[in-house]
Amino acid sequence: MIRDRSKDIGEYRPASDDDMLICRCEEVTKGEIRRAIHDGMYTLTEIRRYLRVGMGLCQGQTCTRLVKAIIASELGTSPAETKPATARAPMRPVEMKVMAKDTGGSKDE
Amino acid sequence: MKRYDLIVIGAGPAGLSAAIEAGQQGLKVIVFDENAKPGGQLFKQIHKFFGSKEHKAKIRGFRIGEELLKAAAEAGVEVVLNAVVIGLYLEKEITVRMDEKVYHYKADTIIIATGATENMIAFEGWTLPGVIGAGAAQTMMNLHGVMPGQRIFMLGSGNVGLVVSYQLLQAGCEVAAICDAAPRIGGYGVHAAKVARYGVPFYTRHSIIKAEGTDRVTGVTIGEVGPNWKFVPGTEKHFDVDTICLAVGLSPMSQLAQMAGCAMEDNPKKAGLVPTIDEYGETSVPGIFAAGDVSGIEEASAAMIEGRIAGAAAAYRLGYITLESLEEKTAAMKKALSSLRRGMFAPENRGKRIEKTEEGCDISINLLEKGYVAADEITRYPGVTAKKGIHPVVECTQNIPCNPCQDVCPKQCIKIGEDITALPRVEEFVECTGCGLCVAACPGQAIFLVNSGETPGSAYVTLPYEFLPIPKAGDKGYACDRSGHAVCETEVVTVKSISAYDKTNLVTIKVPVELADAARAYRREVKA
Amino acid sequence: MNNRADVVIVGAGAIGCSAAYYLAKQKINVIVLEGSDNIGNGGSSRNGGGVRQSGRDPRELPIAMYGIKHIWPNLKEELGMDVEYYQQGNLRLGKSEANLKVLEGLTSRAVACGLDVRMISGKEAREICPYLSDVVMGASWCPTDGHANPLLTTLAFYRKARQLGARFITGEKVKEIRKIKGQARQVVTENNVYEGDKIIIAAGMDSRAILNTVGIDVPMSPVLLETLVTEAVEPMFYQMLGTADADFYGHQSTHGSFVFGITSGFEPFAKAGEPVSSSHAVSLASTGILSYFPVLENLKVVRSWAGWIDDCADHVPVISTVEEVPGLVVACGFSGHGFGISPAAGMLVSELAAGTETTVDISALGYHRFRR
Amino acid sequence: MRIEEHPILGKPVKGRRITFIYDGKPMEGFEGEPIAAALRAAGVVTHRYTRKQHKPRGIFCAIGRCTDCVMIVNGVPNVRTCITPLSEGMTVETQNTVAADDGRADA
Repeated sequence: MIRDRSKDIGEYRPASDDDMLICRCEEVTKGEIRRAIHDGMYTLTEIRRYLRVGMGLCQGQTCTRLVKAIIASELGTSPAETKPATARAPMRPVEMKVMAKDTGGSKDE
Repeated sequence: MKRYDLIVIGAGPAGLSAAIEAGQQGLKVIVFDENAKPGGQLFKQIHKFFGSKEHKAKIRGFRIGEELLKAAAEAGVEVVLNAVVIGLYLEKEITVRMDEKVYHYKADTIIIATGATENMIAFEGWTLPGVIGAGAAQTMMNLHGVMPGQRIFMLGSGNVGLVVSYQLLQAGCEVAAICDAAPRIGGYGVHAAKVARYGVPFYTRHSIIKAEGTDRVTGVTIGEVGPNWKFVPGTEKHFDVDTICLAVGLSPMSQLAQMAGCAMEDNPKKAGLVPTIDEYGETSVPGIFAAGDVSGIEEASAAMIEGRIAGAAAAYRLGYITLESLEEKTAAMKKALSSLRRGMFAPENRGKRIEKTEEGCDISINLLEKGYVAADEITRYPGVTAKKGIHPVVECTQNIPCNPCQDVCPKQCIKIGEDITALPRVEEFVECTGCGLCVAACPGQAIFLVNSGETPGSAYVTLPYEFLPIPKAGDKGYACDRSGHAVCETEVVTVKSISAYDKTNLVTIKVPVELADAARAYRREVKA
Repeated sequence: MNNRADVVIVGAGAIGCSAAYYLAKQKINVIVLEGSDNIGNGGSSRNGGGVRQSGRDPRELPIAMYGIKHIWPNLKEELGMDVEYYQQGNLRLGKSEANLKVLEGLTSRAVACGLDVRMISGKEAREICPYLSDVVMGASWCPTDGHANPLLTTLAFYRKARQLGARFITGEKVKEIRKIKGQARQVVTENNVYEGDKIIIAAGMDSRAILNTVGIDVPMSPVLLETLVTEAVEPMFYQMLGTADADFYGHQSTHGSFVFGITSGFEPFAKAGEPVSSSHAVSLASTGILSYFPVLENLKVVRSWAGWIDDCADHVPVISTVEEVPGLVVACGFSGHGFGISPAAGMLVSELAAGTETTVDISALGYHRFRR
Repeated sequence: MRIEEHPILGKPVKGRRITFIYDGKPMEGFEGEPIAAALRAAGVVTHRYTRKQHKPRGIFCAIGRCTDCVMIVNGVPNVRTCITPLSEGMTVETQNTVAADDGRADA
């Protein structure tokens, strides 16, 4: 994890697979993620906020691991040291009309 | 709000086992699962499990699921399906979505057993319809009875990739090839051998360059992965397929633990982000436990034991059992767990290159690279002998924790010994009755009966067979070797399908005597 | 690297990043220290995105009006990044006579400050936002209000400030501010000591403990803020919404998702530590929202989140130098409505640090108001 | 294609045969099976087109996690077809056949 955001990580250089989609829900490409890192977004959370990666319908269930690998590769760190995004309810998408039917209690009470 | 002694999240192998153990101790237990059917991945696992009796070895995954459900009902456990736990809050409160409403429940202990989620890999065209997770293929064919495609390419040679490839063949699909970026096949050699002998080629050191097609997958191009993980130009290979399956590993689905404030660690040995747990599965939040894949990716057999340990620990925490009782109960479970975590594929050996078996035999390089043991390699293993008369040939060449062959042999002709990971040995002076129980019991389908004494010039080879249609005596076809190549035309002599074999039919074919050590598969037809 | 700068800013939130930008733009050397791992981790990324003048206290209203007139419309060009600013008005909805009374009071106070805000009927409100249900009896309407994307706004200031040479360091938890020869000069973190001629404290709720180390206390307390986010749908409306009942507030984003703030009533009593969502908040909010917007019933909630509000004793921020501690600039206590004024507030803070006259009179927001 | 008989699992246990409406046309499936399974068995692989790039998507995880297989079901968009049971007369439509606009032309 790089804490000093002024540390030189080198120039952004275009790559042949920059057009490849990484976040399937929000349709964010590898190139966009790489550019975001070079714009100073060094954490998974910042990249999520900057590009909406992992903020779509599936909430990052598919792409998080891929994004971590890209961050690690651009910053020269390891994926394991890239901190996860906060886990947030609801764990699956839930309609507002369903949420609104909440008695505050359990079933058959 | 209802309050239980224990809420279990996830009705898979770990969750059900935890609930059963706790229920048996008298705890009031409720299990929630988001799926329409309980059992987690067990009901998609139609192969026989490895391990020993205590691990439910040689029983098919879905039957273990049925057993667990029955035991849960007997233990008074409430299992609620179609119930999505959408949040785990402080004070051990959960919110659950059920029948278009949201409910709240509390418990004094919670066991998180949410399992795993599939990893994915990105390549050009990976979003095309027809590129699916291996789990998706398994779900479609084994739960819903629908073939995911006609002709499939598999990426990933870990156990999931190998097992699903075999299941695809069983469902009637064609598997074009299996590739893996690693230089060696990742899963059990016996799983690889099972698909290799039906003609599925392996491409190690290869990965997908692109999925082809505009509206759906029509093909795939792979290439050799060179140093620095770059494709080597000129090594491209193309396959016409309608489906590409991705089997590139699993990650613990640990978001609920994270949400509950459990201390987490990103541990590559556990394949991802997991809650930090003690020997009983308890997280940093007292009373919240994690069991099964959510606390580190392993086999379902390990998950079941972890579940039982956590269930017992919850019972102790709430005063249903004493500390002595907990220690006594879990001592055997921990022993069973550690025996599963031994051998070449033990978690501690992940990423290690192993060259020799515990017995000192060289590992078959061909098996690791091509999926089958070469003819000149097979004789070095203790299960392969030149015994006269009918005898088992045990082509088990890697140290894995598994011993049903020793267990079922009525004559003790096959020996593994105390050390469950030892390679099975065929005893030279112990008689084989040709009962075939070992052939049907071997979860790796690595045992064959060979009889070359009866008819001059001919040999009889008995093979495990799990495809449709089941051959009949007199059927003509081809005998294939370990690599899937037809070595001769053959005739089916007998077919045995008794209930003790549990759907593994024993097909005996007749081959020229010099091919007795080569013929390892029967196929009605082979491609020219 | 050198740990010295002209100005050290504690807190890389909306205020800290915006102040860093305005300072860096004037070629003033800045170091920004962030305690967490992420830029914009506190209230800056955890708010409803309102860029409002209506409903504000007269003491901070001039800042809001200045920002909406002079900063927000040009922010995209200035920072080179779309911050998803919409100026399509704010509707504060009422569904009872009592609600309308509250709204009338707010409206007349704002009009007295020169703001274009007026009461409208339920029918007029439905003409502005046709998705509103018949329960809406009336609303206050401020056509120059709007909303922006708080995640992007904070990161846009960060990105631009960084491009201009501001140095940002995350994971630097500040332990104390130390005076050297009568001047606040040193910022001591767990691992390092940083030095600046001026020190800006813009660390949200954490500001209180940090300021305490130099004997300064801003009376504020943490209040939980909870929000839900929905799946994206086709564009429906772009007004900022609030209610007299305060049962929800929010808007639809460029992306198509709705962001709705939640009120459960227990916010001031949330447990200390990491802000965590409560188990009833999303349900309560959904009930509230659907009474105004039944059309949204099938919209799926995809996540919820919580954050801390640094609620100041009199509910307006402290943006001020401190007489007894020269060199110190305080910017905290934004009380849950800081995002909309953050660009202007950052600019004012930069002026305080640079020692120039402030563009807007902020004497009413001084620290001295608590030194009676 | 459906598996008529499986060597281990035997004949699949299914609900009654029913008719649903796929993009305006009647289609057959079994009651209670996931919509996605019925579509796959009938040879349909494209469930939707994406908003930004207008690219086709279909089944990906088949267990309700990835949300790639969403369609408009009984008029409601973004319904995960891999875990939503099929019922008689259900309408199932390909989603996002038209790209969404930014909506800020008049901002």
